[in-house]
Parts: sequence; structure tokens; C-alpha cells
Amino acid sequence: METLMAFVIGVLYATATYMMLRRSIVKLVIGLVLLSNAANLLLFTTAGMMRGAPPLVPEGALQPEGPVADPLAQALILTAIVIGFGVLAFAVVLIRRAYDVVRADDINRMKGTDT
Amino acid sequence: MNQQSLILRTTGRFLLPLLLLFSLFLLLRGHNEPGGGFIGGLVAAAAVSLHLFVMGTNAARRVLRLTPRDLIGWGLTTGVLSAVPSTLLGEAFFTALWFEITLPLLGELKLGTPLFFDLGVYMVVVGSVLTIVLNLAEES
Amino acid sequence: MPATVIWASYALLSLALIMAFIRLVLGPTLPDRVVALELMASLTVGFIGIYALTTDQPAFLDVGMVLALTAFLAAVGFARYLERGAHRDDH
Amino acid sequence: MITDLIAGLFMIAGTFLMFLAGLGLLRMPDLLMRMHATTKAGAMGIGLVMIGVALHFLEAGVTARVLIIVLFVMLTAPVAAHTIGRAGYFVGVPLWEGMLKDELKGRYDAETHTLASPPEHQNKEP
Amino acid sequence: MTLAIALPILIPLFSGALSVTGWRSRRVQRALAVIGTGLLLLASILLLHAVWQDGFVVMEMGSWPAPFGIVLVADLLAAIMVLLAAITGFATAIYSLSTISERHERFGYYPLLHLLLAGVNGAFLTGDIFNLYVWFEVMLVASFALLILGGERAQMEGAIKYVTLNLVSSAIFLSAIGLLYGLVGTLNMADIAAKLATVDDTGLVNVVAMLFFVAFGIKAAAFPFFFWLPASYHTPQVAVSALFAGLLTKVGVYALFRVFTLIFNISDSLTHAMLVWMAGLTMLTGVLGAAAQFEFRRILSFHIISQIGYMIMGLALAPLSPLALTGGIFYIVHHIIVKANLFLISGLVYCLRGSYELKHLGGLYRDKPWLGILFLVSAFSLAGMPPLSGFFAKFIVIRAGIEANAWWLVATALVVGLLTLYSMTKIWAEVFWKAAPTEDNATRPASGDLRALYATIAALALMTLCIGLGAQPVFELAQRSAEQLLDPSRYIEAVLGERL
Amino acid sequence: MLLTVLSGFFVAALAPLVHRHIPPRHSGLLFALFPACLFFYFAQQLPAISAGAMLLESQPWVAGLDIRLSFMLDGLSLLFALLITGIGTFILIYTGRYLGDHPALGRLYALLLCFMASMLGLVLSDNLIGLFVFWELTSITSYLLIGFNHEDAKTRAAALQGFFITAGGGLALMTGLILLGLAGGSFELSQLLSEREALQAHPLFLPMLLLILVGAFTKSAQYPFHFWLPNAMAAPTPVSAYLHSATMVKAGVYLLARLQPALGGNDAWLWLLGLTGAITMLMGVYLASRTTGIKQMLAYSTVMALGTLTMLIGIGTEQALIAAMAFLLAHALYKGALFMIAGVIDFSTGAKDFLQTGGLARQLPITAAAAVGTALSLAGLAPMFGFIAKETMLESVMGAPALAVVFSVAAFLSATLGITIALVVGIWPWFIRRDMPELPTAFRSPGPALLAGPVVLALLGLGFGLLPALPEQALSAAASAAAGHAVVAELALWHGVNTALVMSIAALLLGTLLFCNWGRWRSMTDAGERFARRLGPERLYAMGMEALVRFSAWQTRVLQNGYLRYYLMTTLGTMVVLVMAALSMNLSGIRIAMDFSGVAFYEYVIAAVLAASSIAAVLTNERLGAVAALGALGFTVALTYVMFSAPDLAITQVLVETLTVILLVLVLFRLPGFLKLSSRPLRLLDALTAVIVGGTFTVLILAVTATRYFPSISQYFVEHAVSDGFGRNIVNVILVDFRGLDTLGEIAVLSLAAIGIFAMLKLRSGGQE
Amino acid sequence: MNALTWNIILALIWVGITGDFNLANLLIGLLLGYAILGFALRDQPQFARYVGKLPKLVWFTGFFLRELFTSNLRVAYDVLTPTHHMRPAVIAVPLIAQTDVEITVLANLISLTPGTLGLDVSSDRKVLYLHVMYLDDEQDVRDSIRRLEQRVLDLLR
Ligand code: NA
Ligand code: NA
Repeated sequence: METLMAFVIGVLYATATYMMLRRSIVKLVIGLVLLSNAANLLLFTTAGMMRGAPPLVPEGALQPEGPVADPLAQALILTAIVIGFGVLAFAVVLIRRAYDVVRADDINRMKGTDT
Repeated sequence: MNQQSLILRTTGRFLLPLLLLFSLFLLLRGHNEPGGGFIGGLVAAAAVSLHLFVMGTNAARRVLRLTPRDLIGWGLTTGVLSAVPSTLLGEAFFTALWFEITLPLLGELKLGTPLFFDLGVYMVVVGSVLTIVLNLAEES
Repeated sequence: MPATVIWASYALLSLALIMAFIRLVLGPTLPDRVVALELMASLTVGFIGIYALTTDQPAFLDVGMVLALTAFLAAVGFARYLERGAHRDDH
Repeated sequence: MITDLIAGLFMIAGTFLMFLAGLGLLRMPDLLMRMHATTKAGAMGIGLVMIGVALHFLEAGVTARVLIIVLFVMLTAPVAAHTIGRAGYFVGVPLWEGMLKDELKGRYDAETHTLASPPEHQNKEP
Repeated sequence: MTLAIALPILIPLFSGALSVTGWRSRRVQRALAVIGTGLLLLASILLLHAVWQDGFVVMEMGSWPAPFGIVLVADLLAAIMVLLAAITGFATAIYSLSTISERHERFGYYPLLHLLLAGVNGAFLTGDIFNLYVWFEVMLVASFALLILGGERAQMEGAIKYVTLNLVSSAIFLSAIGLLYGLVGTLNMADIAAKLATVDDTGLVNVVAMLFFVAFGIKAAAFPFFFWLPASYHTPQVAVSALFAGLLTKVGVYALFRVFTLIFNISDSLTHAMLVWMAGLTMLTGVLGAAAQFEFRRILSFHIISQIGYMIMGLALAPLSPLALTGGIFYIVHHIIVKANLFLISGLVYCLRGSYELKHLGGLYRDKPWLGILFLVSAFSLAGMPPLSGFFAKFIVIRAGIEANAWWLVATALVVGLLTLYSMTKIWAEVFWKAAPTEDNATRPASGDLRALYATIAALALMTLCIGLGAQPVFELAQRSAEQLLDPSRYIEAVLGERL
Repeated sequence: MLLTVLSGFFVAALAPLVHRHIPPRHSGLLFALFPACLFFYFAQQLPAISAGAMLLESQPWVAGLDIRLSFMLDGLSLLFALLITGIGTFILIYTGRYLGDHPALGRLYALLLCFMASMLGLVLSDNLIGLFVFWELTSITSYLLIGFNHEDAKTRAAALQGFFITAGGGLALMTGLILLGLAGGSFELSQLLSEREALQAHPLFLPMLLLILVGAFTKSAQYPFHFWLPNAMAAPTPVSAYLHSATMVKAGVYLLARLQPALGGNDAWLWLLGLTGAITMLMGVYLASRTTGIKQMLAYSTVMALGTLTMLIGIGTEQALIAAMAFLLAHALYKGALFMIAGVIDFSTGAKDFLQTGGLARQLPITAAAAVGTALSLAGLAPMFGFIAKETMLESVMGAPALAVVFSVAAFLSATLGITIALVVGIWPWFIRRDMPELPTAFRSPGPALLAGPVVLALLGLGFGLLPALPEQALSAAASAAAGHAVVAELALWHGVNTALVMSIAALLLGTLLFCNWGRWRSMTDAGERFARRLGPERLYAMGMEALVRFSAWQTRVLQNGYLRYYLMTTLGTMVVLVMAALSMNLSGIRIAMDFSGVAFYEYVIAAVLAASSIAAVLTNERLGAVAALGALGFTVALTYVMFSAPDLAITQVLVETLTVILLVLVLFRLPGFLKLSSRPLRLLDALTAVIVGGTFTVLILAVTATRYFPSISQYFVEHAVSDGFGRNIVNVILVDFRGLDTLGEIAVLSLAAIGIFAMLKLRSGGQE
Repeated sequence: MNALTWNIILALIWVGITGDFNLANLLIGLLLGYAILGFALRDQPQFARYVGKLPKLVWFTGFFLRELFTSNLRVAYDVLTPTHHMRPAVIAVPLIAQTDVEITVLANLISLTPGTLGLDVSSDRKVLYLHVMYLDDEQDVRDSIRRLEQRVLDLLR
């Protein structure tokens, strides 16, 4: 499954890259969403994927019966998802405000501060 | 400015408490089953967001009573404070303290600073998401 | 549970998922896509049910619970967008 | 064993309904008809699959969760459908040309977002 | 006093939390700004003292044993960085009291400031690679918010680039962590290093190292990843600019120092070549960028980049000459203080004259000779003029470069030093020497009481002077901290102890 | 000695404060007491030093870097210290009167004293880096002093030019000194001087020498770096007199003389120094002879003197070194005096150009007398000390171990033109009467404070000429230090008729002839001037600076062009290149395994829909369509999490997805639709980039999953979650307990995002809140 | 006090008595409480109505499931067969239901049944607009809607 996911994640990185290279700020944000999903899935995949064994301990037991999926990776991804959401929310509102002040969706028109 | 449909409004009125209850449920069981402060907080935030869509921002603010920003402050404070008590006993920061209490109906209950911490997480998530959604909605 | 039943269930759901996705891509209008998205949410719940059953892990049902309760929020959001008369770029 | 067989039946039925929902979504000619396919078949499908799940596990905890899922779906699916349908109609998505009649046509007020009832019902007490 | 290690994170977090809670009261916020950063300063001094005594201070958060829980580790470098953050934070807080408008104060300026410091300190102190990511994000989002506070068009335009490129950096960082975790199965940096040491062919690790390199390179604003910095650093409130200029990029540099001494093989030919090229081109492009600017803060912004190049040069040459790493660390110490101060001075100039454009400024040497002297001290220090801190920083790096026979880098560093001088004298000539262009500009009254600003600037300038005149203790500190970095086994042992 | 240097800085710091409380006419005298005291202190050391003693003292500074505050007093440093303090005394007296009414006089004192302390530090330092520190301090003070009249744009430009060139040389010098220290095994001059063989055998000897020479040449205005010096005449006259003729510009010469024992005595040294010195000497005197600005002419003649000194040190014979020391002293005396005289002319009449002057002897008789005396010395005529110096110089160039003819011819030409300029200086303003416009300003009497310096220095020039034994001791000691062994200078006014004297007389005749045709000489050489203006070193410098600004502007336009697209492209492109390079260099350690076994068909479907929805988000040209595609992506990702045992992740993903959609919907409400903004080729290029980036990550994941060095530590959490964390949801126990710190940071991120958004939405530029 | 509240209190007491706090036990408690209420307080109208609701609910559920099943079959047939048989229309159905809850429950139930979809309620709450997929006989459709409405009102009032 990791092999398959490697390709899927590659597609995600590719689409994220393509979207971020557009001139529209909205596409930029969509690219960021794709990127963050790609990174999360990458972490999920490289940690090793296991079917049907959620990292939960049955009631009354001290440990799960068999091997379970990597709980550490899951905790990390959960953290990353939430962080990604916070950051994304910020970016979304930022483009909105940027549009308000620049009155254009075109990133190429937002270059007044560089040189 | 209530232009929302009657059907949505009515269902929304019913769904709000249901979702809030569900969020508390997710928060409380999170230590043992899927759930926890994040998930619970997100559900609660979704609940208020729904209310916002259905009944408008003012109604949503009324539901909350306190501004979501205060919730952030309290949540963060709770989170930081739950890391501290152990140091009074000479342990490292964040060391969990557990104590058992016996409640009349619920029986033995294990409470600890991690749960307290999860509560802080819950508050921050609710506060943050709602700060974002409410202000954004008032904007548009 | 007979393997064929499970296989068939997965197959049906997979086909449904593909079709829903095609509709999501084809549109042609935004509401069409939203409907497709809603169906994808439902199909996800279906997948979760079967998966919980085949793996004997009821914990996954919790995901379905959350999904069932919150997925429609997206639809409400889209509807709000449409009814506010915002700029539309569909046909 | 028997319950498992019944559970399997429910599952097949449920997933079949969901398959139908997908097919309907793809094949139906306009938005409203597509929604017919998805809302109900989807909701029903989930219900059936979930009953199958409950039968398979036969545990109170699982049954409770299944019930909650079904309840939530029944609660939210029609509302979602209604919301989208209304919005779609409101913004004027094109409807199938084979429609027999449309009594709603022209009754939405785009400014005030109010919906008038047909004149013949307006003064009638229910 | 191991508790001191968590305080630099918890104090600003707590001040930030209280500051959010006391959102409505300006007085509470302002008091918290001073008390919080003041306590932070105390805590960081305590920490440095403890580290100086013991070599390493380690705390296993939650008492979970390393490598399973998150450890906080302070070696000398980390403790130095924390102290610098505290100094900059305290100075900025004091400075902010009289420069930040009530409008900004009422929209979360102080909570953002506290949480930014928490993020920065967290990044310095953590011994866990994923936790480092988390603190980077804290710092990043805080900086996003501080950057746009005010909502000016320029702020928005700058922020788009700042946010996007930094998010790309974060994504690359996270991906790199994922790959590394897949390879080694652990997150504790000491544990990673210890485990990698037992692997025969770590070829793939060298590849993953490239991703870390790019991620941190972006944060550090090194060539060719620096674009976001000149696009944005001149747009926010000047106190914010100063804090950013002093601290933020240095967190990226710190991360490079940390992972490329502890985890990755810096002697790998590709890594070495890359760092060398990066150092040289960063220095050069940064300083040339500044030469083309005619706005106070833009000039300073581009110089941040070129100075980052010197620090990376220290890292790049570390395998060839241990002195280089010492130089890099000395450079960081010097730079944070001086660069922050220069931004603060630009802000004071703005208070006096109402502009950052060189062509609208002038006449300040005649009117405010003391300000002129304070500027000169900082500016000449930045340009590496003796006997100020910058001279020793540059001297060490260049001497190390000579010892390492890195002639091109040395030549570049020298030329860049000269061009830095060019920019600094440009500012000096235009802002201070030149007569004020028009009367109305020159007579614009200073807004409010500027004594706190002068005091802050003078204190930092004095620090620069002291680091120069009393360079020996700072050098010794940098040297010992470089020694620690160059011998990762000590770090590993401090963290993992007998578990090894 | 540390005390003498530091006290200088201390007095400098006090000067502005003290100055405020004393009338300006007395302040100069008061501050002059300080260098006067130092002068006597150093004078007291003379007997011991000339007896061959060497005073050393040392304080640690930055021990780890071999930087020490160590000082050495030998003949060479003593001679310089005497000049610095002696002339400094007169300069301070002079300044008090000359700029008595200037509002910034206090600052000027501070800078002058600061400079003096730095200069003393420079010549007394035993430590190479300490020397360099003081060296740079003299550059800085010089910069600030040249720019004293800073509201004039030309002055600022001149100050920058001088600073830039000397500081640039300083950087080369620093490198050279570090090399020297490393090669010689010590940074103490007193030890290095005995390491001659080791140093000259060092493989990096030549680069080291060149770097040091660049430093010395820039500071001492050697060709082609000479042009900053005449421009530095924008400084007030006392500054020019002190820094730009008597002391600072001699720092380079000092350094050369100082290092001569260690680095000299080889062909490279002789050729580099000798030829540079000779060219500089000729260029200086030639340019001096054709300028009419008073201070400019003096400045060019200083260039000539500096060239002469360099040439002599390059020749490096005992005699040449004696000549150098004698010439140094003579020059300091007459040039210091002449500058002060130029200042008097300016002060009294406002004239800054010879052509504005004439017949001033009547109004300024004492000045005129002093001018004649010093001009004689400049011309190298008896009985002034300048004569002795020149004769020794001529003799020593003829005795050069190589290139003697070249040096001799150069020296002769220089002497000839030297006569001409001396005649201009000594005769033109005073005795030539012409039809002249009014003097620029009303006449002011100079008074004793302005005249003390010129008169005393002129008299000293005369006195040393008549009694050469007086300075002999000091000069011998200095020459000994420069030679590295004991040298005895025997100076006499009359050496009998020798080649040198013949050359002098010939030069006198030719020079006088030239003076009589001064105007024609100037117009004759205009062509050269025109050429220099087009392609001379100064022009090259200006072009270089212009090119720098233009290049940097171009570079910034190219690199920092404002296009986010390009920034991203560069960033990601670099990343890909680095990863690919690392991959190709580490092929041995990398395995890639393609393993599709065990993948169920529905997993393929989910994966395909996941990938397809991301592509759909790209391909759609509706914003909300893209958002819907993101929704689909979210559900399939959640399904992936479910299928691979991560219920908590799936729940979070679903919730976050929903909230993201809500957020996007709320925001997109106000934004316009997608426009196709880029051209087709650009889109193709981007697509190619995207595919490469994606492919890179695919390869990385494949490699990592196939390589895995160690199992994860997560088994620990599985084992301890219930027993020590008291929770059965291991993920949650990790989040709130095992890795609570992560979570704390995470909620901080959320809070920050919320605060930021709140501020962004509510705090508008200029508008209401 | 409300009958439902009583029932819940009884259930909680049951849980407390048995000391076994889980969902299943609570359900048992609820059922037992319901039976006890129906037995003990059947003479009070308030409780009688409450107790009467359960059979009604069961009966209604059965009815609704049957509707659901048959109409689903019809839609399924139509979706599966290559030709379309639908005769769609939007019709306005006058409402008897008055309260928000009544209208909403009705509309939602209509929407859940295949073949009909509640679009919106007029702002004066007088009519419900429906999208109907098979308008073969309009009156038939209207009648079945009315039947459903009646049952809903029965259950709710
Ligand atoms: Na900086
Ligand atoms: Na229906």
C-alpha cells in the first residue's frame, strides 16, 4: 500500500505545486490545502500503514491484543492537521484582505513591497 | 435578517444542543475512545457555526454568552496551568497528576491533569475556530 | 460473513464513489457538485460501516457518527454562498 | 451464523442502494432529480448497512452507535437536500425540459429572500 | 536548577495566555508586557548560568523517559539564543510601550509578542524534531499576525509572500520529518543521531538532509530562499521589524546549526559544497540588494540576509576549522543585538521625522548628535568596524576561513564587509549628515515621550560596545558552545544518559 | 603606553563637555596641553630607546584569538609618537582659533583627540590585530573629520571616498595580517620581526605581502589609490594638516617600515614598493605642479612625499631607511606648517586658490616668512632640513640594489617639479603682484594662535637643517627599527660636491625655469588631465561605484522581482536539484521497492479518487468547484485514515475539512472568479515543474519505505498508555500526556491564528475598528 | 412535571439502584419506567397521552418504512433501466401543519421518501413546495402527502 500511496502523494505534491504557481490568490490557497494534505499523508505513509488495528486498548486490558497501527505517527499527524487548519485559516483571511486592499485577485499585482 | 428557510431553522434549533452534547461526549471519552479535546472542540465549533448560518451572527454570539476570544484566553491559561502543578512536587513540567474521586452516581472516577489539559485544548479550539468564523461571517 | 458479500459490498460502494466523483467533476452547476459531495460523505459512512464490520473494530463507527452529524454543514455553507448572490462562475 | 447472514443481506441491500444513488446521481438529467437519487438512497443505504453492522456485532455499545448514526443521517440528509435544492432553485439552475409543471417558478423574491405562496392559497385558511 | 529550562517557554506562554484573558484592559497588557519579558530575561540568565555550570540542562517533559517523551535540552548555544531572545524581547517590549498605538494594542499586539517569544524559545530549547516543527509554527503564525497588524496595503502584499514561502518551508520541514521518522522511527534528536551513528550506509539520510536544508534555509532567509524577507520586513510596526530582524531568521540559522552538527553529516561533500555556496551567495546577494535600496528599513532588511551568510559560512567551514563555528555563533550573538537596534533606531528616526525614505530625511546629526552616535556605533558594528562587536564576529569568521583555506569565501566576506560599510555610510550621510530636505519635515515634532526609546537604543548600543571591548567572555562562550556542537556525543549522552 | 592611548580616548570623550564651559580661544590651548604632556613623556624615553632599549607591555584582550593590548616602543614608534603628539599640540592650538566660532567645535576636538589616540595606538601596538583595530579607528575618525562640513554634498562624497578606499584596503590588510600572524606563529610584532626566514619561505608569502601592501598603499595614498587624498581637503584645514599630511597618511609608511625587517629584503618587496613609490612620487608631484588650489597642491605634494617614502623603504638599504626617516621628519615639519599657512591665507583672506592671491607679504609678514622657510625645505634647499633629507634620498636611490637608474631618474624629475611647486608656494601668494579681483572676504588678522604652529615648525626645519645632530638620535633609532638592526645616521648639511648635489642643482635650474612658465606648463599638460578625467583611477573608481549601484539595482530587479511564482519556482527548483544531486551521489545506500501486494481493489479506487480530486481541483475553472473537489479530497483522505487504522485522524480530517469548506465559502463570497492569467507555455512549464516536484517526493517515499533502518519507538506508547497514562485511546494519551508540549504549542498556533484573523478583519488601515 | 422527565428520572434511579452505569442498562431503565408509568398513572390524561405515543410511533415507523421501501424500488427501477420514466414537476401543497416543528418534520419525512423532495415552505407558511418525480396522477400524490401529514400531526399533537 505504501507504494501506491507514494504515487498518490506525488500527485498531491504536484497538484499543490502547480496551484501555487498560479497567479490567482485563490488558487494559491487551494495549493496550500493540497500541500498540507500531502505532507500529512506522507507522514502517515512513511510511518507504515496497517489495516484494521486502531491504536486503542480494549476495555479492561493493559495493552492491545495484537500489533496496532503506529499511534505516534497518528498523534503527529493530528497535530499537523490542526496546525495546518489554523495556518490555512490565516492564509485564507489574508488573501481576502489582500484582495480588499489591492482589488485584484492577481498575485502579480502584489509586488509593491519587493524592490 | 433571517432569510433562512423555516425547515433549516427548525432543524438547526434542534441540532445545536445535540451537537453540543455530542461534543462534550467526545471530549469526555477522548481519553479512552476516539475523541478528545480537539475533536470535541471542533464539533462544538461546528455546532455554533451551524447556528450562525441558520440564525445569524448575533444569535450565535448569544449562544456563546462570552466572546470566543475569552475562551481562547481561558483555554490557554488552563493548558499552561495544567503543566505546572507537578513541579510543586518536584517533578518535571507536564508530569501528570492523577487522583481518584468517588462520585455518588458515577462511582470511581480517575481524574488527572491531562484531562484538565484536554479541557484547555477544547476551550482553545472552540474559541479560536469561533473567533475566526464569527468575525468572518460578520464581515461578509 | 461470506467473502463474496464483502467483496460485492465494496465493489458497489467503489462504483458509487467513482460515479459520485464523476458527477462532482462534471457538475455542471455548483449545486450538482455539492450534491455529489454529499453523496461522497454518505458513501464514506457506508465504507466505514463495512470496514468496521470486516475488521471487527467498532471504533471506526465513531468516525461515521461524526461524519453523519457534520457533513451536511458543508452543504449549508455552499447554500448560503449561493443564496447570498455571490459571484458565480458556474454555468 | 444466521444473524451474520442477515447482516450480509442488509449490507448488500444497503450498498446496492448506495450504488443506485451513485448511478442516479450520474444519470439523472437535472439537479432536483439527482437529489432524489442521492438523498434517499444514500440515507436508506446507510441505514441498511448500519443495521447489518449492528446485527454483526450484537453489542449494546455498537447498536447504540449505529442507532445514533442512523438518527443523525435521517436528521441531516433531508435538511441538506432541502437546503441545496432550495438554493439551486433560487439561483436558477436549469431544470429538465421534460418537467410537467412548475408552481414555484417566479415566486422567489431575490431581494427579500421571501417565497410567496400561490395566489389560490394565499387567502385560504388551512 | 533544571526548572529554568522550561521557564523560557512557559513564562511567555503564560503571559500570552493572561494577556489574551485580559484583552480589554490596556493597562494589564502593558504591565504584562514588561513583567513577562522581564521575568523571561531573568529566567534566561538563570538558564545560561545553569548551563555554564553543568554543560547541559535536560528536562524530560512529563517525566517520560527520553527518547519517548519530549525532552528540553539546553546546551550553551540554546541558552545563548534564549538569552538573546529575552534581551530582544525585553527591549522590544519597552520600546513598544511608547511606539505601539492604542489601536494596535487593542488588537492583540502584546499577546502576539509573548507567544512569538514562546515559539522562538521553544524552538531553541526542544530536543525533539517534531516539537521543533510545532514551535516553528507557533513562531510563524505569531509573526504572520504581527506582520499584518495594521492592515496597510504594503503589509498585505508583503505578507502574501512571507506567508506562502514560509508555509512551503513548513510543509517541506514536515515532509522531511515524516521521511526521517520513517527511516529511524524516533523523533528525539539525540536518539536519531545515536541511531544513525550505527547505520552503515546512511546515503538516504543525506538525501533527506537536503529537505531539512531547504526548509531551514527558507526560514533563515539564505540564498536562494530569501525572497520573502525583503518583501515584508519593512512593512510592520518598527518594533515588530526589530524583533523579526533580530530573532526570526536566526531561528532558522539555529536549526541549521543544530541538525547539521547533531544529526546530519556536515562533512558530506555535497552538504559542504552546498553550505559553502549558500554562504557566499547569501552574503553577496544580500549586500548587493541593500546597495540598491534607498529606504531605511529596506536597506537593513537586505543586510539581514547578507549577515546570515556569515553565520552559514561559520557552519560551512566547521569541519575544516572549529574556529569557524565559534565565529558563526559569535556572529549570531552580535548580529541579533545590532540588527534589532538598527531597526529600533530607524523607528526613532521615523518618530522624529515621519519617514523611512532617505531622500526625505536629513539633518539629524545637527539636531540629535547623540542619536547619531548611537547609530554610528550600531552601524559600524554591523559593518565590522573595530572595536565593536561586529569586528570580532567578522574577524573570527575570516580567520577561520583563512585557516580553512576557503579563499573565495574569505574574499567574498571581505568584499561584503566593505559593501556593508557602503550602505551604512549611505544611511549615515543621508539621514544624519545631509541637511534636512525641507523645513516642514525637519520641524515635525516628536510624538510623545521618547525617553524610553532612547534608553532602549542606548542600552543595546552599549551592549554592542561591551561585546566588542569585552569580547573575551563572549568569545569563550561561543567557543565552548562550538565545542559542544562539534562533539555530538556529549549532547547524546546528556539526553539519553545511561540508556545508551 | 596603554595608559597614554586610553587617556587619549578618555580626554576625547570629555572634550565636548569641557569645551562647553570654556571660551573657544582658550579651549584650544587647554586641550593642547594634553598632547604636549604626552610629547614630553615620549621625549623622555628617547635616550633609552636610542641606546637600543625596547619598551614592551602587554594586556590580554581576546586571549582566545591572540588579540592583545600589547605595546612596543622602539625607535620607529617613538619617532612617530613624537610627531603625532608634537604636531598635534600645535594643531589643537591652531584649531581653537581657526574654528573658534564653529558650533560643532567641541565635537571636532573630540574627534581630533580620538584620532590622536588611535594614531598613537597604531604606532605603539605590538599586536597585529591591535594595530589593525587602531588602524581602522584612524580611518573612521578620518571619515568623520573629512565630513566635518557635512551639509555640503561634495564633502560627504569626499569623506566617503576616502573612507571607502582606506577601509577597503583595511580589509585586505586584515587578511594579510592574519596570514602573517598564522605564518609567523605569533601575532606579536616583537616576535614576528625575528621570523624573517620562516615568513619569506612560507608558501603564502606573496599573497600575504600583496594584501598587506594593499592596506598600506590605500592608507598612504599610493598610486592608483592616491586620488582620495586631494579630495579629503574638504576637511577643515587643521584636519588636513594633521591627518592628511603629517600623521594618518603616514600610517601606511609606518607599517611598511615596521615590517621591512620581516618582509623586506627580497625582489618582490623592492619591485612592488620601489616602483609603486616612484610612480606615486611622480604622479603626486606632477599633479601638484599643475593645480592651482592651495590645499590641493599641498595634498598632491603630500602624495609625492608618500611615494618617496614608500620607494625608499622599498629600496630598503640602510641609507635608504635613514633617508626615509629624515624625509619623514622633514615632510612632517614643512607640510604641517604649509597647511597651517594655507589655513591662515584662507582665514585672513578667504582665498583657497593661488590665483586668488598675490602680494600678501605686506599684510601677513610673519606668515610669509614662515612660508618662505618651509618652501625652502619643500624645495630641498639649504639650509633647511629638507635639503639634508633630499640629498640623502638622492644618494640612496642611486645606491639601490636594483632599478637604481629608474629610481634616480624618477627622483630627479620629482625634485625638479618639487622646486617648481615650492616656488609657487613660497613666492606666488606673497610677492607676486598682479591685477586681482578683491579678496574673497575682508581681511582678518591671524593672531598668535594661528601663527605659532607654522613659525615653530619652520624654525624647527631650519634648526634641524643647521644642526642635524639634533634629530640624529631619534632618526637613527627609527632607522634601526626599520632596518631590523642598529643603524647610525650621520647627517650633515654639506657632503661635498657629489652626484646628488649636481642633480639638485640641475633640478633647481630646471624647476625655476618651469616656475617661470607655470601657466604654460599647466595648459601644456591639460591633455593628460583630460585623459585622466576619462580613464584615470578616480574615474575608474567612480565608474566602479556607479556600476556597483547599477549592478545591485539590476540584481535586485532580477532576484527580488516581486513575482511570487518565480520565488516559488526558485525555491522548489533548488529543492529538487539538491535532492536529485544527493540521490545521485548516494546511490549505493538507496533501495526502491515497488510493492503493490495486498492492496484491495477498493483501496485502489479510494486512492485513485483521492488523486483525481486533487487533479480536479487543479483543472476546474470555478473556484467553488475547486472547493468541492477539496471536499472530495478530504473525504477520501479521511477514508484512507479509516482504512489504515486511524479513527481519530479520520474524525479530525472530516471536521477540519468541513470547517475549511465553510471558511472558504465565507471568504470566496467576496472574491472574483478564476481568470486564466498565464499563457499556455507558462502553464506547461509549471506543469512540468509540478510533475518533477511530485516525482521527487514519490521517489523519496518509495526509498524510505523500502529502506527503514529502525522500527518506531511507538511500541513504548502502546505498552504504557493504559498502565501509566490511564487512557485506552493511545493517540489521545500521546496528545495530552506523552507529548503534551506539542499540543500546548498547537493550541498556541490556533490561538494565534484566531487573534491574527481577528486583528486582520477588525483593524483596518486608517479606518475604524 | 412532564411525563418524559418522569420517565428519565425513573430510568436514572434504575441505573442508580442497579449500580451498573451503561447505555444498555439505561435503555432497560427507560423501558421499565415507561411500563411503570403506563401502568400506574394511566388515569391521568397527561401521562396517558405520553404512554399512547409509543404504539403510535411504532406504527408510524412501520408505515414510513413501507413507504420508503416501495418508493425506493420505483426509483431504483428507473435508475437502472436505460430509459427514463420520470414525469417530474414542482407542485405547491397546502399545509395543515402549523408549528415550525410540524412543518419541518413533515417536510423532512417527505424528503426522505423517494420520489418526493421538499423544496421550501412559502414565507406565509401556507404551502409546501415539492419536487415530485412521478407526477402520473397529481391528485394521487397530493392525497398521499395529505395522509402522511395527518399521521405526523397525529403523532406530534
Ligand atoms: Na537579522
Ligand atoms: Na421523497
